Amino acid sequence: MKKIEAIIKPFKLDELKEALNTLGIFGMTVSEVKGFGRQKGHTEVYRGAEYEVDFIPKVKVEIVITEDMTDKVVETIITTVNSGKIGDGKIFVLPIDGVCRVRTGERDKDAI
Amino acid sequence: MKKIEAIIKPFKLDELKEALNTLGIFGMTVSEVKGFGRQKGHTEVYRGAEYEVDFIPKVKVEIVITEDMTDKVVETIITTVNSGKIGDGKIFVLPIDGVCRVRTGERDKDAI
Amino acid sequence: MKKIEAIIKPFKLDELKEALNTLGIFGMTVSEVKGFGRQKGHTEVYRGAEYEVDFIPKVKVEIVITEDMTDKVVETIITTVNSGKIGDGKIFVLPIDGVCRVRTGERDKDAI
Amino acid sequence: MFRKISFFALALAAFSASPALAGEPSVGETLINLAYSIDTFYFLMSGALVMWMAAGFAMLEAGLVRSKNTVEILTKNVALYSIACIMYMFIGYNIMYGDGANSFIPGLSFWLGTDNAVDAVLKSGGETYYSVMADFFFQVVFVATAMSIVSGAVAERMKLWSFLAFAVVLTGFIYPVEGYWKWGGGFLDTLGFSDFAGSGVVHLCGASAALAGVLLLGARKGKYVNGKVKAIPGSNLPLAALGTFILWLGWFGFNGGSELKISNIEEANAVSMIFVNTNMAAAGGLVAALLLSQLWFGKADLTMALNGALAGLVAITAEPLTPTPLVATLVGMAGGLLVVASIIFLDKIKIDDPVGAISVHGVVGIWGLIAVAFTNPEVSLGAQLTGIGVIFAWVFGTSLIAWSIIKAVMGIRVSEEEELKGVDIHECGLEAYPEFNGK
Amino acid sequence: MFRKISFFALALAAFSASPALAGEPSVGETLINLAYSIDTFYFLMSGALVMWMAAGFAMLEAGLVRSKNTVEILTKNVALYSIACIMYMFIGYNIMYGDGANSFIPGLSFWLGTDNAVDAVLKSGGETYYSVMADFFFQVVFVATAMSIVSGAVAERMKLWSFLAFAVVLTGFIYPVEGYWKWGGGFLDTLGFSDFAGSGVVHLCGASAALAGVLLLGARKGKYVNGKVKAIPGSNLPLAALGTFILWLGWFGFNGGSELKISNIEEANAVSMIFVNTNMAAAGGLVAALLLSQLWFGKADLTMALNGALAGLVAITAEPLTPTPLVATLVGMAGGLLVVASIIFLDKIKIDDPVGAISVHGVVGIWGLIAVAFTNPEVSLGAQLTGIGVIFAWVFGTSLIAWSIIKAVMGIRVSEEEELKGVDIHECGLEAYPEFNGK
Amino acid sequence: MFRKISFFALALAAFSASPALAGEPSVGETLINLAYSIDTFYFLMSGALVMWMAAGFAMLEAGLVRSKNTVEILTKNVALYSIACIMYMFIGYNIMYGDGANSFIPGLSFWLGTDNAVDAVLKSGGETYYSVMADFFFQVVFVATAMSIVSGAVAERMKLWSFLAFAVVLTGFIYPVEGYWKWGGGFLDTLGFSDFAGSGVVHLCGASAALAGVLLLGARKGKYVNGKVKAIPGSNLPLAALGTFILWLGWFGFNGGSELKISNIEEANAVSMIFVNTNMAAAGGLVAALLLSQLWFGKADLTMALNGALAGLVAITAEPLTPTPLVATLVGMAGGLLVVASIIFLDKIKIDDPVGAISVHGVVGIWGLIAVAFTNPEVSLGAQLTGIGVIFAWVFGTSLIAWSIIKAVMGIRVSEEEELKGVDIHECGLEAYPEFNGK
Ligand SMILES: Nc1ncnc2c1ncn2[C@@H]1O[C@H](COP(=O)(O)OP(=O)(O)O)[C@@H](O)[C@H]1O
Ligand SMILES: Nc1ncnc2c1ncn2[C@@H]1O[C@H](COP(=O)(O)OP(=O)(O)O)[C@@H](O)[C@H]1O
Ligand SMILES: Nc1ncnc2c1ncn2[C@@H]1O[C@H](COP(=O)(O)OP(=O)(O)O)[C@@H](O)[C@H]1O
Repeated sequence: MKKIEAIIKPFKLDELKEALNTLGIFGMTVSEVKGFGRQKGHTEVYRGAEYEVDFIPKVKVEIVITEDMTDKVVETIITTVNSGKIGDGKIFVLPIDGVCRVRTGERDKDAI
Repeated sequence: MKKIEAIIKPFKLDELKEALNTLGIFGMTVSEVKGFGRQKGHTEVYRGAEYEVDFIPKVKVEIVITEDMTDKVVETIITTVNSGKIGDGKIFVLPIDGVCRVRTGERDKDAI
Repeated sequence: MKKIEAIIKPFKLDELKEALNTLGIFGMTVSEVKGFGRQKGHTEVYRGAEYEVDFIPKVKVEIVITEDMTDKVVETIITTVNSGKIGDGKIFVLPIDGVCRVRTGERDKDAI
Repeated sequence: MFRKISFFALALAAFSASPALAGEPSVGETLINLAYSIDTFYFLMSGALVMWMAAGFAMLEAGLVRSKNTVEILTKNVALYSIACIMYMFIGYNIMYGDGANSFIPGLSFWLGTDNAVDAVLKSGGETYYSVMADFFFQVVFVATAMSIVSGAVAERMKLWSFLAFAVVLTGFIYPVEGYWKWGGGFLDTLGFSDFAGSGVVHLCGASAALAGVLLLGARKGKYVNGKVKAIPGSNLPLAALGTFILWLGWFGFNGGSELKISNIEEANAVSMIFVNTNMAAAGGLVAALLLSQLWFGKADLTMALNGALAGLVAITAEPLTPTPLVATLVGMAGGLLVVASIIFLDKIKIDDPVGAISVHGVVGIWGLIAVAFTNPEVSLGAQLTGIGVIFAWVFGTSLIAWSIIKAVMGIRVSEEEELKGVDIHECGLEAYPEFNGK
Repeated sequence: MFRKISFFALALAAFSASPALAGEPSVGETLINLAYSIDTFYFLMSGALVMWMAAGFAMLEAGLVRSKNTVEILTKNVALYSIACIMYMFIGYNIMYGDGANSFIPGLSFWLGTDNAVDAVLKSGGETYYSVMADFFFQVVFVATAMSIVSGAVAERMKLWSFLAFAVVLTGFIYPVEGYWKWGGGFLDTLGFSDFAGSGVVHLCGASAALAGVLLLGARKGKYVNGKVKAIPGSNLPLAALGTFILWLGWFGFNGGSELKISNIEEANAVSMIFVNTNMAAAGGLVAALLLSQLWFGKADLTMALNGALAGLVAITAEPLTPTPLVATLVGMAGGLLVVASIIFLDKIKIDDPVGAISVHGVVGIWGLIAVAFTNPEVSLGAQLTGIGVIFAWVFGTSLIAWSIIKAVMGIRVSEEEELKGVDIHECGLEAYPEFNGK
Repeated sequence: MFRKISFFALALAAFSASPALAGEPSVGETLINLAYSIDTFYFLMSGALVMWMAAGFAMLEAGLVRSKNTVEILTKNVALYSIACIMYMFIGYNIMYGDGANSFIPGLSFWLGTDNAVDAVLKSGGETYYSVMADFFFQVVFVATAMSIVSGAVAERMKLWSFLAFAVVLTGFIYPVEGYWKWGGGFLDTLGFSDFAGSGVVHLCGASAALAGVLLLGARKGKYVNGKVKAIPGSNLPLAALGTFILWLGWFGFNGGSELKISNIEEANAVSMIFVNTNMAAAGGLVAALLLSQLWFGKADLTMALNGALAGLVAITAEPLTPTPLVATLVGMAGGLLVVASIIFLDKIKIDDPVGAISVHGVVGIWGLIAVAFTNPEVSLGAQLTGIGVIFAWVFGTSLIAWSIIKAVMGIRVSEEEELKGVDIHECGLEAYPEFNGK
């Protein structure tokens, strides 16, 4: 099993969610993060003093899936959230040793 | 070493914390996330327009432990946060290559 | 490739960011977390009733890098955020199977 | 400007000092006209300030509950004010100030009558000295205040519509009846019970109804866990501070307006003294509560200080005229100390009052009424205790019955799961701060 | 105290009842002095309450937009109020109340004149009965109110400076002209159109200008997605509730002050009746809207209830004096029901109004004006409909032109990316809540 | 209603125009009664508005500090107001308005005296024309205002109890003494220094005390980092905007009430002019500051606009009566431009004032006092400069001593770690927004 972590632009979340549903993926965990990368922040002035808004609001989507789904999911993410603009985000694929559904105690594949 | 990520219902956090303490685990990192899975959100009406509250507030607990503790910890999590209700959450076990305590520079086991 | 997760004290973030830039690392993802470890929280009184502020605000910095950078990065983090005080934080090194830049579809090394 | 001119006819009919015009009133009549307008205007301004207190309660309560229960408490506050106005106009005002059957049983009639006729006022030689409608406006905001007290105490767990059902009963029946006993000239007034602006009639009333509700309702989930009292911090303290400032301001109308007249030197002096004493009592209460919480808990608990200011205000409300400003400050300080102790005590006996309403308005209201016996020579302790007993017994008793019926019919408490998720989403379908991560 | 003494000279020159002093005015003159001061003071207090409404609109709108657009809406609100004051002083007041060329074309002059001379007032025998400056103060806050209505409707997408440019036009020209037609004694007044405190002149005016702006501007991105209406929840509901309470309070000055006189028994009674009716209409509107949303949507939508209270206030503004409190409550209730329906309807036809300003002030304003024909026997439905038509046609037409010119010159809508990121950072360089994670 | 009747005795003793009753006062006496009640009522309403400013300062400051320091600034604001009331009643009022030893050294006595006796007032023929208690109420809210100015400037780093200790000294001694020099009839008044409502006595006073505190205290950690000025954004801008609106409203009482009399035509006109000028100056200041920040920084900085409005208010406070509304607008505009420049300048010289209090109340207060020399022909620039020098020297000097003593005894600055974690948890044990992730 793999865990996919995608850092995307916040307003793309709904689209991505729907795209994943169509793939038959219904589980995911989302959190608000601040991103920093090629897409630099901008400088603003507050009461005459400059300050950098250098962390850009992003959303991190975590999806645990079975190995075989990995490529499909990555592709889907790219095609849905890609706008060709800088700051579109990154996708990380991490190995997972085990999954467990708390409610039932089911493990691994059955737990996803 | 392993990293356990547990997605649980927010109000279960205190119980879980105490349960883990009794296991001799005192370190953990917690963050607020929004969950999406079997447990669907609900539709609400705001000024006559429907909107889906489809991401459910969850808490993500990250615990880094030594390999041997893994099963004990997973068991503990299940028994404490399981309510048999949908949305109880998930547990993910991830491999970890290394740990380091910033203060002392200690590594791996000693750093946990 | 590796993913470095560092749990640090919030006010150290700017310093760390600059330190990493000098290392030639420009990409990172940051999120607000609450920490629990040796550094215990404190008890406060609200309207006469005690309550524990036992989760301490921390910042989690996630940096994906190429294997060879790992030690340099870990060292940098330690030297910059270490204050010798309890609660300085932890660094976790996780394996990563793949990285992908959404905008271009570039993979792995090129995507970082 | 045309707009002005269009009122001349009216204007002159009633008042003119220019010999050039016909049918002008005598100087004496003109003086009555002026005094009448001054007292009526003073009454309206006072009423507007008291109406503003509704906003104060709303902000205070919204600041002291958790964010997941904020929308619902706001809804309760705006709705209870509106219901109070409608019920009091429909029947309450007439029960309270109509001709009663006897000094115990008030009369019953509906809607509002007409205002004073000019001739009647002139004939009265100034005995009838302000508008009936202005009086109604001033009175209606008082009943809303009483009901506002209840919402805070039962916050975060009571069903919205059950609460509003109770609002109908309290504002239309429970409050007007005890109001009749005192301000309507009933037996409490006859036996010399003294309550200038309503430490008893308004504040103790609200607190007694709240207590009955809380007892039936029980504590919030997680407030008392195996013997320990858990803190449930308010979600937005600036709102709580704002609410307190609003109440402080509104109280000048609450007490100041209760003098009912300002159009001569004595009355003007009296109203001024009331403003000063009201302000000093609040200041004393705040300082006392702040110091006490610093000494007791080791921290300067803002929420206790705010409750202290309100306690000072409630304490002085029973008699803001006779004490000197120094004495008023002391009365307020005592209230401030008392409210902190009372909040701790109520928690000890597991009476869960998220905003401290029962302590502020009930316990301190009683203190205020007792204090009158010491600050006003003409008032006896006996009469005060009787009044306290009667008001508490009546309001607590009838409220208990009303709450029980509502509980039986529609239930009064939200389900455990709804309480966990927060009543906002369940009752109102909204979140107070949808964009911020609430815990 | 010295400070007092320093005013004696002044004081006595004008008024003294002590025979010990020379050159004292006659009793008749003194009576005129007193009445003049009472009416002026009442006017100033009313104006202050209406000024406070500017804060109400600011809080209401800040509460109902998303956090990323909050600073900008606050900036618009404080700036539009200031611009309204300057433009109305510069030219608006004179257009509205100066000597017009005829009943259609107002006169043109600049700045404010001098106040009433004491002799003139005394000679007038009380016909001139309050300060011109007090009148200006009362009038200027009205134009600010009209403009405040616009900001809410075009929120979250209109450029800051384009909006302020429009504010200059509306407060300096569009509003004063239609104001002249009615309150300045123009043709609308002559033909018997009745609008006591401005359901039409102020509220319908603001709503018509808003509608024109919204039509040119279009809906917020993501509001109407392939045929479905998407909810965009307000970010801070306690602010919205506070804003409504502020408006409710301010409205006592808005309607109560519009009686323009209080210094005799009839007038004092009239103002009192207006206070009561204003309050009852708001209460009725709130309850009606709350019940309707519970029945219709299954939830007690606080934002609808708040709009309901405002609807009740707008509805009664056209005639707060003649109805009985019961009738006023019903007029308000009708407004409360209407506003909910109107909000849903406007969404259906894709007119995006984030705060419901067009429904509250426009649709319900029209209802209020029509209702006058039924609550005030002297008013004809025809005259009311004519007035509604004229005001809407004038304001909507001129606004459409003004907005179009501004659009052509500087554009009126922010770029799609700016809208996405929020206008705060782009227009003001600030975030409203920089420390909290906004979505 | 019984409640009314119970006041007849009182009422009639003092005033009756009905020939049917015995012992009635003469028409002349009745006129004095009415005028006295009007002026007293006007005074009380003005005082209530000024009291409301305390809420304005609290909200403004709570909005401009970081969330981790919000509870503590709220606590300081409610506590300083209370302390000011107690200290001023205890000793301050007597120092300021009692019989002084000479024009430099005020007298010393305690508590408040009694109010005017009816006979005395009647005998004075109206020279004594309002309640002493009303005067105290109006005066006490002024000293609270002066102290409120200090809290903002030293925010986010000063110890709570050290600050409150200073509040005792300023409100009980420093302010009353310089107040005596001007409004108490001391030498500043004698030499023709003119300060209508307190640009100097109140605002410059507060700013001077604040400056002394800031110099001893130093800047917030992280404000000036190796030569660069870092922005520390306020955490809740809607609160800041609300606070400004509250202050704007309250200022009508601050300036309007300082005319001290309204009961005749001239005075009523004067108060009206003051209302208009106060409003215009604020509007001018806001627009000027908004435009300047747009041109200078490229963004419409809301916080600068808000400071601009306050600057306009402070600037006009020294003389709101003599200028025309147009001139008042310009005086305000100059204040608005000045405040922006001053804020930037103070940052350049590393004087860290989180809310801009020193610029708004000090720098612009001086501008306001100087402007009087140009708007009021009777006032000389020399006298104004002397007054400015004396007030600044006295307040700054005594404050520096007071702060130093407090620093030596209990320290004035929180530890670096406490500052880092935020003073709320450390001083008050609470968080302002415990449920939201603050940075
Ligand atoms: N090395 C990295 N480690 C962790 N997160 C990263 C890294 N590089 C980029 N990110 C995340 O991806 C987001 C987008 O990356 P960025 O370089 O700005 O755009 P792009 O991927 O289009 O070049 C960043 O805001 C950051 O959150
Ligand atoms: N495939 C997944 N990847 C990541 N997170 C998941 C996944 N499936 C579920 N989750 C997380 O677990 C939570 C509970 O899962 P859910 O399916 O709702 O309940 P249950 O586990 O009882 O079936 C979800 O809210 C989501 O946060
Ligand atoms: N076993 C663990 N798993 C996950 N996070 C941990 C663990 N131990 C510590 N942390 C994180 O590291 C932070 C610092 O650890 P702590 O023990 O408090 O200080 P120190 O590392 O200096 O001993 C904690 O607040 C927590 O967020």
